[in-house]
Amino acid sequence: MASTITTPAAADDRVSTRSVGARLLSRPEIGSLVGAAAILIFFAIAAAPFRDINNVGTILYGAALIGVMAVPVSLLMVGGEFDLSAGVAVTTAGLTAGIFAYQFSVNVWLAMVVSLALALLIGAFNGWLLMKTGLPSFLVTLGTFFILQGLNIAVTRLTSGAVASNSISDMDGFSTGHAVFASQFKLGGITVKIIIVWWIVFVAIAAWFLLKTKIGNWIFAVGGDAAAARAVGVPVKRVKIGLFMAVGFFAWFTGMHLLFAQNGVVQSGEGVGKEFLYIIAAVVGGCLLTGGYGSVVGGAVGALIFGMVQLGVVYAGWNPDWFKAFLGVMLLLATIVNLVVKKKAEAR
Amino acid sequence: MASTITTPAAADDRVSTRSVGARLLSRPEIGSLVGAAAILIFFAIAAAPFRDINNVGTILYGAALIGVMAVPVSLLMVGGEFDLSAGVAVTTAGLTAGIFAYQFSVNVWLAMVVSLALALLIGAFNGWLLMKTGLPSFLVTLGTFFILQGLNIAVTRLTSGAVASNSISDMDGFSTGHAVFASQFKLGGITVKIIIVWWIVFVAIAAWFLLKTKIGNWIFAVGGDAAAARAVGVPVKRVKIGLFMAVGFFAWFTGMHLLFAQNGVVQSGEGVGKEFLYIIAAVVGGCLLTGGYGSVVGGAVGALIFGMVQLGVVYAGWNPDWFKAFLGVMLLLATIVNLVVKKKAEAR
Amino acid sequence: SSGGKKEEEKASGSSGNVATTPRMKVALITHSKQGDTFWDIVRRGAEAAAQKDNIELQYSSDPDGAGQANLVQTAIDSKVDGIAVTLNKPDAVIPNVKKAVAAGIPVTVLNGGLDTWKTSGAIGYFGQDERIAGQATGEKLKALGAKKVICVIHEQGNVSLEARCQGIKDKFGAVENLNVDGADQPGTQATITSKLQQDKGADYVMALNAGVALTAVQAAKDAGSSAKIGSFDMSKEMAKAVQDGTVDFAVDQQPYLQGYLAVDAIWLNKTNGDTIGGGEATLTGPAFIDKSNIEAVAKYAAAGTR
Amino acid sequence: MTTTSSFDAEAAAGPTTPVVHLDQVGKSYGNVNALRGVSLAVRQGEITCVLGDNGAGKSTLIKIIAGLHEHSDGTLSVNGEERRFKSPRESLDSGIATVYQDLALAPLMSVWRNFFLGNEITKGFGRLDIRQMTRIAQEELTKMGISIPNLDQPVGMLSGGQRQCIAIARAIYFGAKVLILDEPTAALGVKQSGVVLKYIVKARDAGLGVVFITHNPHHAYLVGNHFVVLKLGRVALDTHRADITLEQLTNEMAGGSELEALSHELRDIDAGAVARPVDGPARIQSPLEST
Amino acid sequence: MTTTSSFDAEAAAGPTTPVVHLDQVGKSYGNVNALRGVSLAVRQGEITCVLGDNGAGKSTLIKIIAGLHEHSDGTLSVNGEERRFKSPRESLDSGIATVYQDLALAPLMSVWRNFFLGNEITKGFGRLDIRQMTRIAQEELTKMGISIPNLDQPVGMLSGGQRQCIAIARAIYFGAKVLILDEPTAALGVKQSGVVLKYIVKARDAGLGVVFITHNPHHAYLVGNHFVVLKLGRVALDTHRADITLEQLTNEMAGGSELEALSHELRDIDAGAVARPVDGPARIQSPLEST
Ligand SMILES: Nc1ncnc2c1ncn2[C@@H]1O[C@H](COP(=O)(O)OP(=O)(O)OP(=O)(O)O)[C@@H](O)[C@H]1O
Ligand SMILES: Nc1ncnc2c1ncn2[C@@H]1O[C@H](COP(=O)(O)OP(=O)(O)OP(=O)(O)O)[C@@H](O)[C@H]1O
Ligand SMILES: [Mg+2]
Ligand SMILES: [Mg+2]
Repeated sequence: MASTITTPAAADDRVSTRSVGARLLSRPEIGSLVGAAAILIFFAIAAAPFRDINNVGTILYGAALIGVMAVPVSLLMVGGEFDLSAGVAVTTAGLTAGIFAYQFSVNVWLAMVVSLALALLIGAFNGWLLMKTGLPSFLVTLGTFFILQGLNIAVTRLTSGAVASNSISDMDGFSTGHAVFASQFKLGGITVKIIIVWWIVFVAIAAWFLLKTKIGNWIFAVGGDAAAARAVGVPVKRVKIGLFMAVGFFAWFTGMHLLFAQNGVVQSGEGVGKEFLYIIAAVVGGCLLTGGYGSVVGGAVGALIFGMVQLGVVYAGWNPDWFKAFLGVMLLLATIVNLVVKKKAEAR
Repeated sequence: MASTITTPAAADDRVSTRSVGARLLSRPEIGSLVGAAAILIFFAIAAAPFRDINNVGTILYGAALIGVMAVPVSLLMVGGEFDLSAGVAVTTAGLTAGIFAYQFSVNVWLAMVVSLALALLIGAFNGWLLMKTGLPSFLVTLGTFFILQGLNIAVTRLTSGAVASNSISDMDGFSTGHAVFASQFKLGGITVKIIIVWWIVFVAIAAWFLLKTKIGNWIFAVGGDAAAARAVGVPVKRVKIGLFMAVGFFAWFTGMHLLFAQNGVVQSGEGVGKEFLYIIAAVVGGCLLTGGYGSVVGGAVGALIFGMVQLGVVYAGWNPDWFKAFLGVMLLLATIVNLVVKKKAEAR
Repeated sequence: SSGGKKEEEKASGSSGNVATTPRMKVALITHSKQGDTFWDIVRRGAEAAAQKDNIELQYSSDPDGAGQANLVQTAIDSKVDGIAVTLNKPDAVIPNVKKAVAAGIPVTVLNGGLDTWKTSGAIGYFGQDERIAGQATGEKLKALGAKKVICVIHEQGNVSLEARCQGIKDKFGAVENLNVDGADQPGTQATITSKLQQDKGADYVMALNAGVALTAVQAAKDAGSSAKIGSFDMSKEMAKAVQDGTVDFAVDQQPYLQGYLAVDAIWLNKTNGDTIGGGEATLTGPAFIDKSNIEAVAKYAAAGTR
Repeated sequence: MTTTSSFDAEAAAGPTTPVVHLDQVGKSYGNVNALRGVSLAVRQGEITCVLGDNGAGKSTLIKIIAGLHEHSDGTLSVNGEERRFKSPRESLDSGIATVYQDLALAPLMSVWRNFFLGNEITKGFGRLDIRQMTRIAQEELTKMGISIPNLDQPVGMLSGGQRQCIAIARAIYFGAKVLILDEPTAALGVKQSGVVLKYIVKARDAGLGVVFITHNPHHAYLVGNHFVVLKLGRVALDTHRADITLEQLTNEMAGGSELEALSHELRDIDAGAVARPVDGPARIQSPLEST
Repeated sequence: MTTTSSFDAEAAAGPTTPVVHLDQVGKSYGNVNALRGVSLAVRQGEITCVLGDNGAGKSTLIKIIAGLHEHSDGTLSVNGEERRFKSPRESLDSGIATVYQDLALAPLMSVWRNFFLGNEITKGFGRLDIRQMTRIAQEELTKMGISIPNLDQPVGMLSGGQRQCIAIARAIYFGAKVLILDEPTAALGVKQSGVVLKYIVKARDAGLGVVFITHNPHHAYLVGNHFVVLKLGRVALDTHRADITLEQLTNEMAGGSELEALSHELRDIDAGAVARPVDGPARIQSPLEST
């Protein structure tokens, strides 16, 4: 019987080089970017006002309202956790500032600091309880969700006697707060709300933070395999608590926008259900629900897709009864485009 | 240097025997059972009407409205997936039967069969799309959720001209349908709605099915590690599609209950948000969100906890402003009790 | 610091006499979501009546039909002396209302259920006919010279809201509905803005509650549209907006009255055998409030009772 | 490369016919070509050892036979019939049982449930015969010489070797015509390894075709009839036991002369001596660096 | 058992002092007592081999030293000071680096991110020095003799041996005073195993204390100074290299006479012969059954 011995090449020649394009395509957010482009083109054809450059401001505003919170929610999801209380925490932050300023007749900025402290505390509590009990974050934050939702209404009614906080629009510090959180300016023909600028800044910082810093590396690790991360010395608890506090910070920021954009009044029942929009943005943008994979830019693109679809249906003037059905089909299409792109990228 | 060689016992003497109690305690649903007992005792003390045996029927009915759907949702969660469209699918099923019977003036039972076919089809579609695209079930069923929500309203308005379906209470087959899905009877002093009986039957069958049959074994496997399950020859796709179809079946059943309990009329906007109650019931009952672990009985107990808290607060006559806050605290307490019990059980 | 609570405390309320009839328990069960201003005013009216009549009021709500029905059952279980209930989802709730009536509990209906309350065996109805209110609004819009109206529905699938828009359409014609999420003000704002950008011909936005109306004002500004805003329902901020002229008019159905009468009717029935309305519906609206008559209403709105 | 032609000739003249036959099979993961032009024959009553460096493509090769991945090029035939497995089920149904390197166990499921996963014993209506399954699993594991206190324990709590044993016992119990083992002895103790090797020989004697992947040339040489060495995704050696010695085989596996130097060096080190500890941590040089 | 007393005497007289010292340590998982009364000393400049059957408790033992689990009984001291590690960070900060049997890699993260996880190189403000980390990871892996085409690849896509090498290279690179390796050579090829063994010796020569867990008595005897055999959670043997031969050690590991019989049997089997294939699948008997 014959035996054949061949000497193989010493170097590993199995890897064909990948084009720059192919490498770009394998980034988590690229799929959703292509999905966003598809939606953009679709509505640009289907809806005339969508093409009007002056309306870009409206669309971006719709996206930014979800997008700002999608930033920490994406980070949190990469870190392997959920926060169901994120939506009502926004309202809690807004109410706290409004009620505190009104009840104690203090400068609005002081009330904002108090509100920030509370928002961070809520985040820290979520994170601490999660790590302490080892319960899934779904349950822990569900508890906080209900508690905050209840407190929002109960405390507002106790203090203002109604279900909305009293207006603080005539109080000291309101106008400066308004300038920072809810002003707008003209750029060419476009009216740009300042929250859009903030959103872009936040996305840039958070994306850099996730990919290029040590703690960003830890976030990937605690989401991908918390046991492994712990074994190599990553402070899993502190990272997770920090992530929840980041959600708290952004909830505060969004809450301040609401407070100042709505003339100093916050409705206590708002925010319920918003948490899912944030999660949807993150998932559409390519974050894995199970953690360890995703990107901040993806979350932003997810918010953009959601915002475009939501307003695009209105711009197209379609029968509003079908609105949700359109929304569903569009979302499915966007994510399927996302998927196709990813598969293509992997095959190269 | 001395070396010591000892001959160890040949048999493995490291395992101390566990008492029957300890072994019982390690079942996934026991923790939630203890939580449920704690809530029961709490409200029995705090709310007088809660103690009245005659009111058991009301509480169980509140639980059954969530509990019936919690059965397949628990199974699905053990199988590693979510279904966000489960809530609106119930409405879709009810509407389909109502609209079909009315529009074509056919026997209600025929319309029910059509509705069942549609409900199963929706489940199959969810499962098929999931397996085909490899997208997370969160996204796929989110798409279906929006689509169904839109269709419910749009089609109802197209056919009935209003946002509720036309009543079919005077049509052939309504009374027998009512007897099967929405009748009630007296048992001692308690008025028992028949859906409670169905619920118990479903829980028993599904629990047996999950623990004692081949397919039940496969459900655990596809949820625990789909890749491993596939490697040993489990038909992962068929199991998952089957699970989504089970959700479809129970959505149909719940939809029929609503149809017959509400005098043959279904509101097209209902059902939104219910999907989370089902998921909450399953998670409170000890199912792992990540799949592979959980029980049907646990899901039922989760629904019971939720139902008890919801009505207990009303029976106690507490200020409804605080309702959600109570609910949150109760849920957290129930799950923490659950956890403590589990830890105790493991330490024995 | 200016404004704030100190400013408000300069004006304060008063309290009236309390009835000496035996203590009663009455349940008010609505289909409202939590944190809604309209329902807050309803509840306030009911509480005022309860206080006056020495009644313990138990308020509960569930937007889900089957859930609301079960709340009626819990009220029966709790052996209340009367039930005030909304019948916006009549087919779901009426069976249990009938049970309550059969158990000898007087029931009043408020806000929704104009067509069905009699079949339920209730002793009275307090609310407006939404379709008629819509039609009246349609007439008013015609009189104001509107050309194209956007009717903003803040809860898709809600019967009353749909009826209002339908009523406007009956009398006015050029009406387009727009769905928004009432629990999301900024999102609502963006959606209305985009609608106004899309439909340049729209010159009136009809909001169906006060919060949406105020948001629509901002949205029209954002869209650079000259569309005017009309609204249903009152609130403190709404009164101010009508005064300022940013909102053209509001259709008031007097929710305070609905809550008040629904509870008071039970008390009168229990203590004196009365039935308000004499077996017919008692309409609490519509009343149009605009610049001409706002002064009379504004101070009550500020107190949260209008 | 002359592998294929010699291979065909061998197949024609050989004492047994190949149950599984791979011809010029290739497999790429995206831009990594993990296998290229690999031919292999698995015969009944023969043990085929697949050897090779880390990352050479051994696991990829057996995953193709097991139906876990589809091959990109070439053909795979079972019993002379060309096949393209869409799922492991099809491979299993052709009588091929596999022990995967990553074991394919569901960590949260109990030992007996894992053992019978996909091959449950039922008593009609799909009802599980739990008593019997527990008994068999216990027996089979005892035969392998490991003791697992409680078969209801989730597999995730077991030690690495215990898990390995479950995967092997399962494949052996259900193996019908072909048994594939991917580094089965890697995590095993001396005794358990011995048992597994004996099992492999017994399986061969019972007429099964066996594919045995290992990094241990001693193990391979002890039981193998036929050796295939993979290097960077290609077949570098394909020979019968009669034509090679243990030393040659080891050489082939480890890349020849390099290893020689290494093992000499290792032998030079006096392991008995205890070095003077230096103060604080010191940088460790690579053994491959010039020392 | 006289282990402890002899041990204390030894510690007093020994040439080096123990860096890590376990005294009568026990650990139970629920109702499983995985370790009972285990004493062990890890000295600088010495290689301590921990041997034993599957499930004997080796991994449990090192997890205690690594800070992954807390012990239930007994004491653990590092540099003479009693410690109770609450987290692996504390153990790492005491200069103890560990290669876990399950590797502790995040599958979705790239190779270089895993390599430096928890020990990232930064250039101020927590900014990662990606270029340098990629370079070092590449160098260290090349030194181990494995080639990974693309360091940006997620670890989950690598072969078993490639993953093992990353875990080892990382521990060696960051190891300061004590290096613990749990079956590091299990998934490795001959060449890579040789490299790892040499690394272990080099680490010892650099003054580190090494704990080496393996199932391969040849590997153990080649490099070990000190052997501890665990059986069912207890220390069954604790001896110095000078006092034991390879045969004795193998005997101790495998449970004595049993193995003898086994290896004889195996040698009796003529692996070269090809058996007549029987028709259809046949039941395979356990090698432990009477044949
Ligand atoms: N988390 C856990 N929960 C319960 N039991 C456990 C757990 N981890 C390990 N065990 C049990 O403890 C015993 C010792 O396990 P350990 O992993 O230490 O063995 P080992 O000596 O490393 O074995 P191997 O050589 O197979 O890796 C085993 O019986 C195992 O089943
Ligand atoms: N899913 C995958 N995606 C991309 N590359 C992969 C994938 N699986 C394996 N590879 C690559 O293919 C090559 C061969 O891997 P394989 O697992 O077959 O090696 P192996 O010979 O089994 O190695 P070991 O002895 O270490 O187990 C490796 O370079 C590996 O990185
Ligand atoms: Mg391999
Ligand atoms: Mg181990």
